[in-house]
Amino acid sequence: AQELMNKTNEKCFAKCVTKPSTSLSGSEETCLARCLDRYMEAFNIVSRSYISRIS
Amino acid sequence: AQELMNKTNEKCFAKCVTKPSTSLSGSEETCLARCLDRYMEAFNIVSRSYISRIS
Amino acid sequence: AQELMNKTNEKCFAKCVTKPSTSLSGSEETCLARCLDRYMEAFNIVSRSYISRIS
Amino acid sequence: QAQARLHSSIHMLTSMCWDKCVTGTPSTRFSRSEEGCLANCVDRFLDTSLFMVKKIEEQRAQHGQLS
Amino acid sequence: QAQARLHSSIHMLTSMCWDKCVTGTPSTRFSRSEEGCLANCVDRFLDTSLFMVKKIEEQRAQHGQLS
Amino acid sequence: QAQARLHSSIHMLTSMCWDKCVTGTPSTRFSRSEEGCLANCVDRFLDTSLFMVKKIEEQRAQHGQLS
Repeated sequence: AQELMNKTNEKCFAKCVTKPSTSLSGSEETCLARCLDRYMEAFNIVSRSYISRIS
Repeated sequence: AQELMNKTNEKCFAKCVTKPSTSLSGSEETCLARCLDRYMEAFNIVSRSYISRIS
Repeated sequence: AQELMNKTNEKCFAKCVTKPSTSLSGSEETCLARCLDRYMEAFNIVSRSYISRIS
Repeated sequence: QAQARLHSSIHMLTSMCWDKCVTGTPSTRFSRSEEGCLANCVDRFLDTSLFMVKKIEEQRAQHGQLS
Repeated sequence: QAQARLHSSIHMLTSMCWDKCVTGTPSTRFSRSEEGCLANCVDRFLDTSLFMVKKIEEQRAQHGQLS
Repeated sequence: QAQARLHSSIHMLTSMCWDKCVTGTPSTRFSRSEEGCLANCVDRFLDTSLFMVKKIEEQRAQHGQLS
């Protein structure tokens, strides 16, 4: 779970905080919240595909 | 040899399969076959340069 | 210190030597010298921010 | 240990397929093309690995015949 | 060992913030926007980590209420 | 162990020089510019490392004189 959080933070910071300023803006926080949900969804899609393929 | 295959797969998938669909297309397979040959060639060029420089 | 040098070489080669030719040109060397100073400066800015935040 | 390798493969594939398939700003759901890309990404990557192994074995067989 | 983790975090953050903030050819000094970006990059990355943890805890609490 | 370090350097250099030099779709042979770039990439990377060490030693010597 730690590695999943590290990857999510890294990918979502890269996507949502393109010009770091003196605080996170509202639109950056909206982007981060959606990105968190989408990365978890992608992780689930990938896990299902991979496990069904190698089983 | 395992690491060379892993790297080749990663680089060639990135280059040749830009929009993964329901199967590998003929043009994707052509690209992959050429990419495999070119990556091996690049590996040989780099190995020769590096070994002759450090010897 | 070894890891800092490795990272600096990697980042500055990527930025300054875009088309490797038969020797480093004068403008590539100027770029590399500036890049070295800027990467060290960035490392110091990041270290200060990180240490003051986690203290 | 097999468990650790499995997890590490899934993290690598998620990261790679995310970069390939999710190109826009994250929305409340994936677009149809992002979803299709993600669903196919793992299978095509594994197909790619098998294809590469097959090509290498073909080349070895050819070289064997020539020698 | 804590020292090693600290160094590894600083190297990771320097590399990431360099790629995000320093986009032009290196000059004799950082531009004002590069300097501001670098100065804020670490703090916003750590804010991002905290924000993500908070979101996950909110979602867990909601799921708890529903069950 | 020296063997392992040698292999790891060659893999790192191949990956880096591939990304820098091979920008188009793979063809049946490298273009002249791709081939030249690959042939020079390792040597210029090693030149870069030596240049950086020289610069750092110059700076240390200068600081030594000033103090």
